[in-house]
Amino acid sequence: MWAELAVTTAKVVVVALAMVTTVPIMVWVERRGAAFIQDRLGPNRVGPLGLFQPVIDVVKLIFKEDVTPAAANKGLYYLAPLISLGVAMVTFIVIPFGAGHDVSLFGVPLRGLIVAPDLNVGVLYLLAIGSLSVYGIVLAGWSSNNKYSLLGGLRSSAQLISYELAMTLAVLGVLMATGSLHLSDVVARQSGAVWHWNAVTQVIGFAVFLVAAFAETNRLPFDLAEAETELVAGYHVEYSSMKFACFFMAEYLNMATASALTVTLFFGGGTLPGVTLTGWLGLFVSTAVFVAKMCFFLWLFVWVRWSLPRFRYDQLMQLGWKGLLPLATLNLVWVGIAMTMGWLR
Amino acid sequence: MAIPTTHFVILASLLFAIGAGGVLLRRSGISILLGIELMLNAANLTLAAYSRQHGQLDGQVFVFFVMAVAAAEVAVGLALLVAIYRRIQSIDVDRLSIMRW
Amino acid sequence: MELVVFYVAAAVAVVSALVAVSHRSPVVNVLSLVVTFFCVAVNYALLGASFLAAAQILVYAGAIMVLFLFVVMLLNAPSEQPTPEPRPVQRVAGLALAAITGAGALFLLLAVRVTPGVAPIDGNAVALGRLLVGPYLFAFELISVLLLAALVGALVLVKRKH
Amino acid sequence: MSAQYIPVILAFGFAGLVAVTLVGLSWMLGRGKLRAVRKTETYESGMPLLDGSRKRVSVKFFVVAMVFIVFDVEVAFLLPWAVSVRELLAEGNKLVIVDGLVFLVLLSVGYVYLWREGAFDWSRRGSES
Repeated sequence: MWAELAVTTAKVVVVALAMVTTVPIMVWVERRGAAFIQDRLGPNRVGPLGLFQPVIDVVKLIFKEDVTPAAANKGLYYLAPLISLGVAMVTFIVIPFGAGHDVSLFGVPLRGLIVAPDLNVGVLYLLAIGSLSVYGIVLAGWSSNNKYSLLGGLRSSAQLISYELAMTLAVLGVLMATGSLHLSDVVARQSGAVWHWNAVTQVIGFAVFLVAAFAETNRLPFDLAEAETELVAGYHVEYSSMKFACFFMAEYLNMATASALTVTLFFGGGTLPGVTLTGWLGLFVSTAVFVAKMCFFLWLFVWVRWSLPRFRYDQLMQLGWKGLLPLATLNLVWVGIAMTMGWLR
Repeated sequence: MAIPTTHFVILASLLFAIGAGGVLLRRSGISILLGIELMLNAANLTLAAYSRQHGQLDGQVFVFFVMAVAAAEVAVGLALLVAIYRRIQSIDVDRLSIMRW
Repeated sequence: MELVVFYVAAAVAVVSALVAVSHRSPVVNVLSLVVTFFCVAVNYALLGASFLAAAQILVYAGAIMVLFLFVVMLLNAPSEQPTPEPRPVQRVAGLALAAITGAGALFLLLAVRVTPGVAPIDGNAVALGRLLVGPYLFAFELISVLLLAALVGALVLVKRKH
Repeated sequence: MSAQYIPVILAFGFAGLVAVTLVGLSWMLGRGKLRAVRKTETYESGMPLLDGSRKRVSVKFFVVAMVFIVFDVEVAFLLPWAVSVRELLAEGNKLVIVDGLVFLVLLSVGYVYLWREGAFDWSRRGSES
């Protein structure tokens, strides 16, 4: 009982801290990557290659003056960033980051590098809790008592809920092929060969999911929430110091979660086709493979951000409702037919 | 030890009473709809509790259907509120007397 | 252990439900109702209805209450002013209803003590899916008709007349 | 039965702890400095405020949220269906696909109606409120 609790706690802390660590790394990658794409230098003063820049930024943010607008609704104004960060930090517990079903720690079976292996709502937990992130944005926009914030918050939340539908429908296709809500089953079904990956068998679903993931994380080309030229900075205009950093961290955490989810759902998770390893070696290798695949998508987020221009809001909504939604439904129909015909494994 | 079904039913009855109070005593249309949602949830909780009591899943399926009905009700109810607001510039149901003569 | 979780969730649910129906600010009403629904989801989880718990959060907290919040902001609904004239009929009816349910709850508390006799069931998605396409197939299809009607009805109501 | 939720409780606790610590830290360390009144004014790119910020917004947002609710419930209903399809097909119940498709077709009637009514068009004139 206590040993199990200790192992679970350790998993929560290790995985959560690993996810949080991606934030400063991604901030650095993003700034250096942007500089690389735009043919300039980027941060290069603090530490080698400017590696310590994010650390210095965090220290600055913590010591920054904590301004609360006089017109704001105090309670909700403080609650909103907490909701955003909190939601971003609890969603990834159903994602299997690595194998290790035959490994035990202090006599307790590890059951894979996944925080909640038994949760029988599986990925539905992620979708349900993820749908709560709308509140952080709406409340931030409303409680700041600023018309730019309000408009940015409403826009952003309308965008989130629009793309959430397409995303969930794309996930449904994968769940249909798997027959289980557990993400470890989803990974197991894709093991063996590259053409078993859902990215191959459900190309449309994968495309829809990827586009929706960009929109869900509020990244360019869908960062309408903070379209600087029209809305100053969107729903967090009035936020500064660590409260602003909460939104910022939440965005990067969501990006990491979205990448991890894409890898799990469509790219075979931590499995390497043709390779079967067991024990601690299997655990380490599969985790490394998972992280490598994840890095690719994280880089894709950065790459796309600095390559594509922003959508117009009406184009965004039309893409979501008139483009992605029918495509996701089409994918569902395809999976259904393919399964009835026995084309899918 | 499993939690007795009674506990859930008592909680549900409390929530139902609070919701009903909200519906009867508030004048804002939004609050009335919120009260109705609360009452539906209380009923759902009872259904789920008795579903476990009898060891059958049918109660849970019913809860699921009630959720769909609640969603439909909210969509239409709030659309009504928006339409009313356009007409009388208020969502106070006491001021909604255009159907009276 | 489970009992502790239940008591905490129940207490939070009742308090936030009270706030939800009594607070003046509509935004606070909506938010505290979200808390209540979250606690109800915890109750579902305790009852072994794990799928319902997730669906409760997905549908109620993630969708329905967002619509409420949008409407509050859309109409810019002001805080409700204190009632100028008392409403005797409703007040009496409300008190009577509260008394009846309270008495019922008290009766349950004192008289009956039902513990689940049958082995607990697992309300997972596959089991529910089997019921939905099995005995409840007709209701399942009817739900989509209901949703269709709600969609069309709501759109007609908010549409501007030309 | 409830053991599966222990990680969830732990994760919620840890997330809450981290979030509150971060905000609390900057709240404590960021105090005690000069507090100018101008800083706490509502920010509008330095312009003096002309009007309030609580305005009625376009009814479009309501329409989007309303359509979202309906389709979200649709997805919630398709979920148990989708997850059980594999098992049911393995048992030889081929009609299960048709059940789901009928559900989808009925809703796509509503979808087509919305499309033709212009519920997805944000740029159309006269549809704002």
